[in-house]
Amino acid sequence: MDLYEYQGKELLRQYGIETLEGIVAASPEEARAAAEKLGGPVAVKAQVLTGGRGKAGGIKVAEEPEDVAEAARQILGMEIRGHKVRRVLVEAGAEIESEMYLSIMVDRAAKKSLILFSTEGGIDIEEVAEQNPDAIVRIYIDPLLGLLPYEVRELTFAAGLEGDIAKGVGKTLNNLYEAFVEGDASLVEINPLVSTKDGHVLALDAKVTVDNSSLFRHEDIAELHDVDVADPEEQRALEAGLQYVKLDGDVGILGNGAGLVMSTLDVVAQAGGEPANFCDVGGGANAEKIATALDIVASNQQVKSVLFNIFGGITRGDEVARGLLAALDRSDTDLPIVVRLDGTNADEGRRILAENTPENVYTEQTMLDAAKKAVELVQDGGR
Amino acid sequence: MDLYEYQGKELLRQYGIETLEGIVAASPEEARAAAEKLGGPVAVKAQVLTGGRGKAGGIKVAEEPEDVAEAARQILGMEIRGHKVRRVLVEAGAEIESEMYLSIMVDRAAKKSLILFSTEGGIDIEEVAEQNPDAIVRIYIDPLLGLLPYEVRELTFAAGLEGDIAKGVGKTLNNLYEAFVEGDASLVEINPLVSTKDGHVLALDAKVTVDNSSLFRHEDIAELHDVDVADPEEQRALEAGLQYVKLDGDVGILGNGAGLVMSTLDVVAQAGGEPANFCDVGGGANAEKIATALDIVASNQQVKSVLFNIFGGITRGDEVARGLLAALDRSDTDLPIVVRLDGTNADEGRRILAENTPENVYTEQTMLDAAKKAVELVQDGGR
Amino acid sequence: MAILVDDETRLVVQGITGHEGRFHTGRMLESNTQIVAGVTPGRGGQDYEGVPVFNTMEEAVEETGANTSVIFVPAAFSADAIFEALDFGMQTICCITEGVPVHDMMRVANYLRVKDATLIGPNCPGVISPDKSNVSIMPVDIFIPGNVGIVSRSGTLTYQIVNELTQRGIGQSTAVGIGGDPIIGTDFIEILKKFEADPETECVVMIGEIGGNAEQLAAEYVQNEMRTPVVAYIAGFTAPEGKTMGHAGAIVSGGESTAQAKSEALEKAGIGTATNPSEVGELVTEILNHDS
Amino acid sequence: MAILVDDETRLVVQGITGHEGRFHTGRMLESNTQIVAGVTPGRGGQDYEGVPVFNTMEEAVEETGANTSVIFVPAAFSADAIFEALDFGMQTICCITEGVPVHDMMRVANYLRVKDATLIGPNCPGVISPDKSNVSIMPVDIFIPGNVGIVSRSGTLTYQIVNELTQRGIGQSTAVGIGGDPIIGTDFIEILKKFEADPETECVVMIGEIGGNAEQLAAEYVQNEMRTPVVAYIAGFTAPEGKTMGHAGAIVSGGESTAQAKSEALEKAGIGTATNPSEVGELVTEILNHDS
Repeated sequence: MDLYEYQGKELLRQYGIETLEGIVAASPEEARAAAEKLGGPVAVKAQVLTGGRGKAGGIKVAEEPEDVAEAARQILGMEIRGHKVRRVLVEAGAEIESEMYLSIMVDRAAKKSLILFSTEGGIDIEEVAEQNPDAIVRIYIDPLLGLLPYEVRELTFAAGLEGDIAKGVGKTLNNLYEAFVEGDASLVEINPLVSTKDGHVLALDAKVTVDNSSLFRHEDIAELHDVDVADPEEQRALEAGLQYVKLDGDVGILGNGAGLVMSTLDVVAQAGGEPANFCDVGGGANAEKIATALDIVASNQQVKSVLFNIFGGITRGDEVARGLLAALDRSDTDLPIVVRLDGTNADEGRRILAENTPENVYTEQTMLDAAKKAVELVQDGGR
Repeated sequence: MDLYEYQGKELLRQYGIETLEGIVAASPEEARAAAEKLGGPVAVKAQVLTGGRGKAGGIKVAEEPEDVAEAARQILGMEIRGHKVRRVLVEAGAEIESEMYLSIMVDRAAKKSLILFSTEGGIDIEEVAEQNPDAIVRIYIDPLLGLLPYEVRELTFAAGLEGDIAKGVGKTLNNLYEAFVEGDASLVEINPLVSTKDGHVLALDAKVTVDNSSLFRHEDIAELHDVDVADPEEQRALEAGLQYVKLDGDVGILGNGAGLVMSTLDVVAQAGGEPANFCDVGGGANAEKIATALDIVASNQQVKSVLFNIFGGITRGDEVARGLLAALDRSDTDLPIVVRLDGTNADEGRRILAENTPENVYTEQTMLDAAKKAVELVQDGGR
Repeated sequence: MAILVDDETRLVVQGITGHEGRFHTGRMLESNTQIVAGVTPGRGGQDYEGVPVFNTMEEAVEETGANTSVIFVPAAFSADAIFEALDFGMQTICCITEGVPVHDMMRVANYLRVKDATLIGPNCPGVISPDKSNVSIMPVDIFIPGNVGIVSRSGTLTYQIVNELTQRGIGQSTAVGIGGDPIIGTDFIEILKKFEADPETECVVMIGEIGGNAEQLAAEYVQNEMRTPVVAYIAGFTAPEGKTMGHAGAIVSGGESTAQAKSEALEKAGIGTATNPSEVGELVTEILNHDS
Repeated sequence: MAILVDDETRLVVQGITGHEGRFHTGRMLESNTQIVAGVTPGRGGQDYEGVPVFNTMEEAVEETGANTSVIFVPAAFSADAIFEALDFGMQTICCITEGVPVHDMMRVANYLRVKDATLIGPNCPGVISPDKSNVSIMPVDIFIPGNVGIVSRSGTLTYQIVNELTQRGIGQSTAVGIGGDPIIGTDFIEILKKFEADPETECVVMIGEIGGNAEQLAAEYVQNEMRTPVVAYIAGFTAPEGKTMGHAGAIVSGGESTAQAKSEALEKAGIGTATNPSEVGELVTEILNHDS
């Protein structure tokens, strides 16, 4: 779960990391009031769960409350990489001396936490990694030991930091590591981490991703989940316990099991089609769940045909076939649906389907044939 | 560093462990006031850094304030295993249902923390270990993982606990482990840990030993160090940076290095003598320190002769000899002193000593001869 | 022979009295797995389908000589269950549970380094050595014994591919679902090593997906250290960046983690890489025919 | 040959610019130890007696290829220094510092299990292989090269006993002071193993004292696993219960930790046990004469 900048900063502040004073505003009026309260020049920053807002015009600096309100007016409602801006963070100014980069993430291969630091902050760290890899300090942290004092020194010395900045960065790192572990984050990123003319080190931005699996022990964070920004279809799928990701194509795809569905998308693409979504209905043959999944997929107006790829494992093919028929019964979609059923008791399942399928349902024996058929149906005009 | 019961309990309370309400008293009057404040029957408990106070009459129960004052009068000033009682803890009563034992210590061989628990509490755990070893549950804790939930269950199930007692013991164990680690203790022991009729689990006694080496990060605990109970000679040695332990014999022993001094004690005992003390003056040839050590050893009126066993290592024998002479010069003891000097440049050192020794100083070439000489001198009447 | 589980497997089911635990214990018993014990704190002394239930792993191991465990306890308690299994000497541990916090798993994975044990999962279907032992939630009916080892990050995709093999009459030595989470106990390489050391395994199928770079590391290992031929399949070519595709670990988060990059690394290492599940069957058939 | 330190030793001194660090660096240089680097945070770029000083172990190891470290940093920072030395690949680490908190050492000792390294100490005099390498604060002048290995919990007592040997013309392969703290990196057994594997060591002297039961465990090891003869000496027969005799670890806290109990265990294991330091020399002489 990704946190907005203002939420991430709130978490960092709880762990003693300095930030600028800021107020969230959902309207130009609120932004004006915030500017008046803060005084002086402020930054008006779009709150969106994506990068690149600076380039997209999602950050503006203004001094007069009227100008701040105007800036907020321009930013609110903007779309940045498909994310609509519904709030801005109005943040006090600072006299910045240098911009740095600091992040901690879970490193899968090492099975440790990985700290990245660079004195080249404020820009995309991947650009730094490409153009000047030596400018990035990498330190792996053993979770059983935690962040050791020598590792903090390692970072500050390797980066060539001295004096107050070295101390400030060291302190921030200790605090950030604590936030990372106690907050069950999979990523915490401060870009830029800045030093100010008066010797402070503060987080000018904050990107925090909290491990979804940990939310049971972070009720406060779980509550931040911002339901109304999610795609309405994705939201409905979430509530139904379905794994659903919307894509840009026209072949709706359903299946049981994440790997099998991913593979189905690939096979459809190889057959010349464009998947409209990823939808994993999970195990079992719950007619209710399958019907909901079908409805969600069908509600995407771009979808012209649907491929339902099922591998009967523990749930036998005959049961799956019956569940599917019940689901088709409930669903009132007229989309052409290609069903491919394989695995345990597949023959019996196929027989049941063959005897009862509605007109808009086609059955195929293999994944490849099913994919071809679904693509063909789109080319034939679909629904 | 050992904490008194009342100090140990204060630490345990900081970590959420329940105890009875108690007030420390240094006089019968304070004890009476404490009893009045607490109301009902109370226990008056000698505060001493040794075990066996119960058998020695150091714990009395009384109800009327007058009787409490009288109990305190009897206990204050008592000597328990050589420890004078200067304070009592006046503690409220409780309706006890069962007595258990719980401790955590550093296990040297395993290099882990070791938890001991028994439902047979209130008595010496070593007796339980001998008579009914199966009644003790042992659990080793990896310091890098900390106490895991399954280990708590392991303990309560193995001990056959159920319901509220299992919960209370589990909670106490979690809290005690936290106190043990954060308090840098080498031992925390609750004997007895009791369950009460109203379902509470509380610490009726507390024995806490804090690792001396950790005191730099526990200023609050270091402040508790109760200087005036220490033996005055041991106290003076501590202040001079000497390792000194008083014993019962009549041969005073000094040397450089803990192992060598221990060995010297043994050799003296083998020669038929009785060591009066252990005194390690450490490395170097600091005349000041040696003189202080000599004074401390000589101030013990039981001492009849002194053996000074030096192995010149990094500090060469000649330097040691000069330091020793300077120290003898400053010290005005007339005790017979046997000096044995060996190691680097020992010959030169011995030559210097031979040329300058006062009348009461004898030199020997080997540890064995030196020990024999020191014992002989005692038998000859010493000083 | 087989790897990880076989005739010697004496299984304890941690979380045997829960819904999933009960269901899959029944299935594993049906496929003749030697389930010697179950553990559920507070349920000691009961039994389930003739399997005695204990309060703790210590008791279970002492009383039954269990050497392998499978974990069905809820995600919040899974790491604790794994530590308990490790501390009482389990050689193989399959954690089926989905949704174990990633920081819990980092601790577990680093503790594993001091233990001589193999943890499979979490969020995995388990391990099956057909006709020998089934420590999994996989559909046992689609497997037949044979000489192809399977190692996979995905469940149903494994079934799909096993089915392709079985339909061609090609049996399996052991199938290992290593799990779809970002931090797992055992990566491809450790399993490949075991297959390489297993005289019964003549060919290995490795099933990967987007996320991380475990496939690249495995490719390097196969190229440098393995004599047993390997066939690979990677899912997720059409996955967009930044979206989790079902598995917590299946997310494209950088150049290395795309299916494209993995596939290229595998081919560069000389590993036959199928473009769809069916082709896996074809490639394996070729290898086995060529060898015989 | 020798154990732990020898001609190949490339030493880095952690805490080289402190009082103790400077003093003993000078002494070790005098005895021709190859000191390739020093580390003191904030002093990088300086040098001490020609030894370059670095801010971090990483730099020191990268620049100089150090493989061994000796630690003189204050007790509060010693565990951190040990972790740093371990993480940058030191094979042997001698922590001389006294007064390292016991909980710090428990963490270090358990982390050591995942590292292929030997930590000697803390609160120890270090390791010396006469005429080869001196990574210690021991008086080098009393040592001569030879075939007797020494392993000891005590400093000056070791010197006393080494002196007894040297005066009899008996040289030493390596002398290891394992330290007098309750939790140390390496116990008797690990050192005995190394001596057993060292063809140059013909006899080992083991010097123990009150506290713990390391001597008993060692006795068992010697009896069951060692061919090299061992002579033992234990100090502290006259120590009273509950009093710390100088070393933090030298305290009688139960039946097993007395000198009596240790001595009995050693003799029961057939290990010649001297009653005083002089007798150690006699027993070793007997063994060497008997062997030759």
